[in-house]
Amino acid sequence: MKRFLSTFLIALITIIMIVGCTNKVEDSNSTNPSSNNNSFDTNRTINVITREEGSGTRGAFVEIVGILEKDENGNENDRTYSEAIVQNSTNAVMTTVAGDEYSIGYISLGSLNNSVKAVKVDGIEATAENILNGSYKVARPFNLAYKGDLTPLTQDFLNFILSAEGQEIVANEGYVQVDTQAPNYEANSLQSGTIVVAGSTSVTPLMEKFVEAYQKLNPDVSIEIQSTGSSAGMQSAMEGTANIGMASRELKESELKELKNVVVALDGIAIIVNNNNPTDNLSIDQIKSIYMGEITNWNEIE
Amino acid sequence: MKSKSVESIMKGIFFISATVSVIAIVLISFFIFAGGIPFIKEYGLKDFIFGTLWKPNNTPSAFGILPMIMGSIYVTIGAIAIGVPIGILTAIYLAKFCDKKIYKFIKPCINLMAGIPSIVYGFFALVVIVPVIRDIFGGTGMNIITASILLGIMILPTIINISEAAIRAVPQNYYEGSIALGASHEKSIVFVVLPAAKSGILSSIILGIGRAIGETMAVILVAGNQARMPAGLIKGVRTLTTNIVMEMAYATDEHRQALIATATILFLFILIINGSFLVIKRRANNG
Amino acid sequence: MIRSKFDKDLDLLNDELIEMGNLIESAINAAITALKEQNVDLAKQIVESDKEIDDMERTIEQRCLRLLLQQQPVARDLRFISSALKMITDMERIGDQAADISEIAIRLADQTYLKELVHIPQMADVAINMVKTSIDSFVRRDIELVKKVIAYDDKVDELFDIIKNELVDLIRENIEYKEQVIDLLMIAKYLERIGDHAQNIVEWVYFAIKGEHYTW
Amino acid sequence: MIRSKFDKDLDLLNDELIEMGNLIESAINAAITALKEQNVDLAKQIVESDKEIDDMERTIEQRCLRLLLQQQPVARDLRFISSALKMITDMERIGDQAADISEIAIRLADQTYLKELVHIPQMADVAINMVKTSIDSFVRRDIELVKKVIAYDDKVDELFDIIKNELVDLIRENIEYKEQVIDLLMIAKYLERIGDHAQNIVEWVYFAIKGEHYTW
Amino acid sequence: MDRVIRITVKISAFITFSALFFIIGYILLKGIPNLDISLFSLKYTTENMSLFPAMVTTLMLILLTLVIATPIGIFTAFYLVEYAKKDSKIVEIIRIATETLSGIPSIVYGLFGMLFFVIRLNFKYSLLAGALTVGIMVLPLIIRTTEEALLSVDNSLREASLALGAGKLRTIFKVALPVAMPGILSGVILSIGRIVGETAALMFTLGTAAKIPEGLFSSGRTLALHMYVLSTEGLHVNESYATGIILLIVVLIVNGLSTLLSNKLTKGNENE
Amino acid sequence: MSKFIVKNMNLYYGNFHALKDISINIEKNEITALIGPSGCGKSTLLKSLNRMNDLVEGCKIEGEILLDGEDIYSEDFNVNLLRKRVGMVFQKPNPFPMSIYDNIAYGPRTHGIKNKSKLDEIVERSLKAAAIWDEVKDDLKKNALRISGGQQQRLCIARALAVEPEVLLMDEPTSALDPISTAKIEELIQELKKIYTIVIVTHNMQQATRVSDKTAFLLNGKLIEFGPTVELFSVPKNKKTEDYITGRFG
Amino acid sequence: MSKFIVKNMNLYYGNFHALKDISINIEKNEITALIGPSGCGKSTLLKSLNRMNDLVEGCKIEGEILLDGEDIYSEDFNVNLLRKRVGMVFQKPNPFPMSIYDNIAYGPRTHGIKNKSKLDEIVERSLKAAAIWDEVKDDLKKNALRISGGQQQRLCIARALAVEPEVLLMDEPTSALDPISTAKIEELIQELKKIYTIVIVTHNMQQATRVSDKTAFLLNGKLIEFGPTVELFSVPKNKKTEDYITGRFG
Ligand SMILES: Nc1ncnc2c1ncn2[C@@H]1O[C@H](COP(=O)(O)OP(=O)(O)OP(=O)(O)O)[C@@H](O)[C@H]1O
Ligand SMILES: Nc1ncnc2c1ncn2[C@@H]1O[C@H](COP(=O)(O)OP(=O)(O)OP(=O)(O)O)[C@@H](O)[C@H]1O
Ligand SMILES: [Mg+2]
Ligand SMILES: [Mg+2]
Ligand SMILES: O=P([O-])([O-])[O-]
Repeated sequence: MKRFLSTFLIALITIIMIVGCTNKVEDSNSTNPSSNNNSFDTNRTINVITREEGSGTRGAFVEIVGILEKDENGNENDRTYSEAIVQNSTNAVMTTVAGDEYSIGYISLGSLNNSVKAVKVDGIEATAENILNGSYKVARPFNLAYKGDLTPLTQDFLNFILSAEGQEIVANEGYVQVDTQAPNYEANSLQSGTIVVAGSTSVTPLMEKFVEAYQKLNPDVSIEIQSTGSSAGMQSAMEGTANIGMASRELKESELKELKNVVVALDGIAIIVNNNNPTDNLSIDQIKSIYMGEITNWNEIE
Repeated sequence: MKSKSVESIMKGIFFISATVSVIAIVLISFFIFAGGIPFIKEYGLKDFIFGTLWKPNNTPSAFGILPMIMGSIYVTIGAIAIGVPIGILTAIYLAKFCDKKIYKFIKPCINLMAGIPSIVYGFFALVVIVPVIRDIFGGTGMNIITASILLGIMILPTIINISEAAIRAVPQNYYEGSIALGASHEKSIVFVVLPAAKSGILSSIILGIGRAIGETMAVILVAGNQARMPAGLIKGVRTLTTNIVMEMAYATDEHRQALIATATILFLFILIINGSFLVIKRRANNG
Repeated sequence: MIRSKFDKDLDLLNDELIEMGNLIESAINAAITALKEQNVDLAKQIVESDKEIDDMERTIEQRCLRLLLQQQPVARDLRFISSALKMITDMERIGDQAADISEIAIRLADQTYLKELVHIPQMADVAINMVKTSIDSFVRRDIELVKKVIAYDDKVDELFDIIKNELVDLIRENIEYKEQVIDLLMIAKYLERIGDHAQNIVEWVYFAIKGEHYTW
Repeated sequence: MIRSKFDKDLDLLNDELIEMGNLIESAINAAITALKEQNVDLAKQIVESDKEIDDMERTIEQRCLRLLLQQQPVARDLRFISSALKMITDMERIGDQAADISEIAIRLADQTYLKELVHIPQMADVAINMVKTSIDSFVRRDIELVKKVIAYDDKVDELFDIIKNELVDLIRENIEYKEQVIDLLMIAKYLERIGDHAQNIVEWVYFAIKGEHYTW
Repeated sequence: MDRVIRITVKISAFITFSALFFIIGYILLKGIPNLDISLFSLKYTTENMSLFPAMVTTLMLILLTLVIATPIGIFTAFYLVEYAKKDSKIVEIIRIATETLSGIPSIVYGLFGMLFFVIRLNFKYSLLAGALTVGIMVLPLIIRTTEEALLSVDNSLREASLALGAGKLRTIFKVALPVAMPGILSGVILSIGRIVGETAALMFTLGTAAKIPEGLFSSGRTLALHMYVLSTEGLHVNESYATGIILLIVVLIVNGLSTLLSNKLTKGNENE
Repeated sequence: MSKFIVKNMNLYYGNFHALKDISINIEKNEITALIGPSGCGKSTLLKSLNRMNDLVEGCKIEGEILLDGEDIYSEDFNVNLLRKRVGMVFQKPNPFPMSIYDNIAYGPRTHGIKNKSKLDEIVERSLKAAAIWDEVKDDLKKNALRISGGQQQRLCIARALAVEPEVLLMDEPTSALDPISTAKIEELIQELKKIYTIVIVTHNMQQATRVSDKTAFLLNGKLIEFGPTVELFSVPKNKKTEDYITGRFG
Repeated sequence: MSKFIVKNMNLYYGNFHALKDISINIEKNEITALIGPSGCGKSTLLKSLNRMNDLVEGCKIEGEILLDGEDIYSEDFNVNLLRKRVGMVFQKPNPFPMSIYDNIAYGPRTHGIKNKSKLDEIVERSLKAAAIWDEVKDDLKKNALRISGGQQQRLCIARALAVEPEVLLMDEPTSALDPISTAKIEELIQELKKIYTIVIVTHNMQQATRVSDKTAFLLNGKLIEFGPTVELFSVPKNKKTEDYITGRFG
């Protein structure tokens, strides 16, 4: 039994060491992306990673890249490669791409970090400026939606978001302003009360910043953020469980019937590959072919 | 007779408490069915269950959940195939082979294992298991096998804890009786103790299956989640529960109803599985 | 099937008691014959065989004690065993009596009887009959026979008085035979005792059967 | 504390046996006195009180059987109880003997003894002593006393022979006293039997103590 | 044969424990470097990403859920074991209900909780909605374990109490319940584990507000939800792993406390 | 004086006729033993005396059982009070898993005695009456499960005595004990007889002979013979009784 | 001929000296009874004969135990084989929760007998030897837990016999049974003696006197007296033995 225990402990230590080491390797990769390029085998298939049906990110992506096929009858067909891995969060996509040299995915630009590499699209880098100036096409709106007439407090909050102060936050957080010339926020009077904001997990981090800044100005206001997903947010707004719904996509017709919306920011969508992947640039067509399963091998890309 | 009335009042309270779970089931059934049945009616039960295409955002959209049903079945079987033998054998180890000191250390760990939230399992699997599977089998590394392994691990604490308790509950005298006949420790356990614990082990399996079917948060991360008919063990797969959890956040209108209808079907499956196990168990107990 | 060992033991005990009964019965029978026929050899044989009866008593006693030890007998079993334990004292004493008679018989073998033995054999018959019947009553667990034996006892006592008086009368006439007379008197006394013992035996038989002592 | 009920019962049994011993001891003592002093009243009293001894026997016997029934005695307890069960037969018989002697005493009360009673009281002394000692040996669980009683028995047998011869001689000279002589002879016989019984008693005492029968 | 059995058993155990230690090791490795005192600030801000409110919410939710579910569960078990006729229809129905409840996936609970508590009863995203939902979810666990525990209470103890002239109620509370306590407690432990680890059912009922709920009808987020929310956008993965460690510690403490408690209770009960 | 009078009692478990036309008088301050082969209905008869059979589903009773002349099965007879008056001791010692003190105090507390010094006194008195005071008096806080089996059984007797019953029912109270503990309990039972009326079920015939005044022999739910113990065991009147007690049954 | 020779055996449970310098010879085809107060070490001694004590943690044995002259505690003695040769029957009947047939066949199967007809034969022979064949022969598929306690115990004996042991160890085999079943088992034990050497632990002194040839009396782990049963129970040599068997111990 003692022997068993000791083998066991040794095994445990080894495991921890291995995990620890791989971790370090990852870290060194990220600081020095090109050094390991030689290990990349271009003959491998492309592991395509997409988001789930209905996701705002996916919706924007398939539309802009042209994977969504529309015919004259108004029929739409999302022709995403059926073997594409579906992940339902930005982080899952990122982690997957970070862990798989041969994979490709797309994420919210605001979430991009150096564990993965964003490729240029048609030679244009994914940055806020490029989106703002229209050269980088792949982006989606961050919508806020509400039902009926706004309470003065909510209206004030929205005003803040759309003000220069609010839009500055947008820019600071790596998202794209909707209005670079927005007026300054004018505090009518000190606001107080409660607002419930619910919806998109993508919008949430930005919303948290809005809220913090706003609360600094109006300490008596309490704002609750429910990060439950775009549709759940719209649902909440429609049902009245939330004052404001957040969506990281365009609103659906059924939603628009009941809700009014404002776009408060744009979020670029970055096409990401593993840090070891030598690919730096992809054309929209290449991306489209990859995501429709027409290009399945890295060596087909040039 | 004051005490008598207290007795009957309390009895009433106990009874009411006992009905809570029935009420809960009724309510759940009601809401889940009410949410799902209109859609199923409109879309057609046959198309819904046997449709192989899941394209909610197409116009016209397609809501066939056969791929997910199959996926659930595959993954659950896989999880059972991995988790049940390992779990039961580990339970045997804990109950009959492990010495006290190791046990004292390991038992809380197993309990801890039960308390770890599923997303942690998920990320663990994504970071640790997926690459290994990818290296071994090629492809994306996100497939039925990975999902099965992950679920297999996740149902371990359930199976281990309940099976261990069942094994420990077997009277020592069965074991002694076998030993005294000259059977070895190992044979005694496998041929006498285990069969005597079978009812408890069976319920551990049932609960394990329940957990395997119901588990989503972890599976989402490693299953690949392709909404098409399962194409092999090393191809990705989507289960009923992942389907719901995954798209619920963005689903609207019909899509949302379709997801609730998926829950309805899932619920029906659970009822059927529970029912058949109830029958099996009763048979086992009577036999 | 149950308690078959116990039952077997009880059967054995029963058999042994019967055997012992037969032994003492034939012992007194033989003693009286030896006396009548003045058969020294027979008489000696009886004296010898008294040892056998004594042994038998020990054996039975042992068995009874062992049964008491092992079987926790109750009810009829306890009564049977304890009766046996008591009975054998009397049976053994009857054996002794037979031996005593035989010893006298040896002494008298070379004398001619001063009078033909009439009442003594008669008394002996009754006594033997009592012993026989007592054994029978035991064998058959027969209350009627018990009563018969008890009734006999009066006869024996009566005969003893007759013999005593007769002998007392004889002494006067045959003073030279006084020792013989005394011996014969002793024999009569022995026979009377045998009767008493037989009566004791049946009383125990009665107890074994009925669970209470015989009352008259 | 344990088995105190049983121990109490055993103590009771013990006491009763001692009491019965005392009863028979004083019975023969009194019988001999009555005989010597030709005291009819005393003699009658003894005959009467024999019933008491008989009752005592029954009581003790009941107790023994009850103890056997209830207590599953083993070892010394079983030996003690079974010895008691056996012993009381002899004790009761001693009582009978005393009564028999008393009856003869009554008969002889109006006669003058044809000779001063010498050997009979002497024999009675020995017999009484034997009974006394046997009771003592039981009370004290004393093996030495047992041996003493057994040694006494030869003395009694010896005395009986002496008395018998003496009486036989007496008959010839006093033929008219023949009945008295016979009666005295019977008394001697009774005394001899008492000796035998005393010996039986100590043999049981010996068994109770040692767990085996006395062997010589 | 014996060797084969022995080796298989040991290998299985080894696999289990490797998996276990891999996972724990993984969490520790990822989490420990990111543990920071600022994570324990009283208020959550985007600067500190404090997990403190989530910790408090978790404890509140556990408490509230147990307050709701434990009595109902225990009372149900009382009814089933002590009152209902064996094999009666009611028992049958309740048993089927509990078995079914225990088989329902947590996402279905989440959907139901949202449809019923949050929307229909208009509890909004709130502590109460969350507690009620997971309360129903853990109910079968508590019922089951309590039932087992009560069944294992020697009937002779009940008889002894009744034979002393005690009523049924007193017998149950004074005799059966204390003896069954360790068993009930193990059910409670399992329930706590379930509550702590739950995300799917809570997301749509408790909500995900990063604050300490101010009342029954106020939202909050548990540690598991906190982890989930922090990680989904990939913006705060490090804090998420740090939260994982805290979550493990909470689970460990709760388990430890319960074992301690149950040992204390069993000490009174154990034979010999 | 008869404490219990059972008159033409029939008891059914569902359709099973467990006791058939039982009539028996249980005398005050006597020990009555119930003997008979397994399943003959001894425990059933015993339990019908304090209505512990009420707990059994489908148990039906006909006939009368009078305790001091009152029908215990009548509507307005308080069952809890009955059980207080008619205490019970079981086959397996079953102390509650609490302290010795609390075990004894359980009954009195149930019946409303809260006063600490009163309870102290009851505890001491009961433990003394059950001849276990000396063994436990220094350790009343000790868990009752930590004393030996024999002591546990005496504790259970003390517990039963603490509510000051009039009758004590004992169902094979020594069958789980070793001979020494058994002897102690038997002694105790005979002590208790002075104050209580006792009915004892036993499989041990010698025990019945040792401790009881009267014995009832049951067979297949029928009362075959009932009488003074020594008589029944010496000279049973019924052949079946004799066969059973001499071990020749079945 | 001695089947077992125990020489100066000392046994410790951790620091507790449970058996002290025991020397005893167990003769072939005899029944040896072990008696003594609770906790004196009877079961321990019994279990040391087939090394069931090996299962107890911290149990240490000194001295020798020879089975047919071979030291059963020597390194190269096969324990499983020992237990096949020295069968054991326990206090509480413990049939496995399977059919009667499988219960009996379990041992033989364990020891490698697979042949169906051979097994059938063994089952029949064993059940007959244990005097239970007639009662169960029509129902060999029945679950063994569904027969009565007495039958279960005989089944356990049959199960032990099925592996053809040389010695049978029985630890209070009738203490959980009613008198009638007990009588049946006692009969059976005496039958079995013809073929097997039997060692039986019993609390029932009468049982020891009834069934055994020799009796050993243990007290506080010491062998106080050992000799022919009737002698030991009639004229024990040691005062302690006498005190114990006459119930005056403690
Ligand atoms: N709850 C019950 N339901 C149905 N039948 C029962 C119940 N309790 C007892 N019986 C039956 O009633 C009969 C008498 O049972 P009881 O327990 O009184 O027997 P007993 O004489 O005490 O036997 P034992 O000596 O085994 O304790 C038995 O045949 C038994 O099977
Ligand atoms: N596994 C063990 N660990 C420690 N001590 C033990 C163990 N088993 C028994 N003992 C102790 O050894 C002594 C002898 O125990 P054993 O079981 O042999 O007694 P026994 O004579 O069979 O008693 P009983 O009649 O109660 O069965 C006891 O004092 C007991 O407490
Ligand atoms: Mg009973
Ligand atoms: Mg033992
Ligand atoms: O993907 P989201 O809708 O949560 O932003």
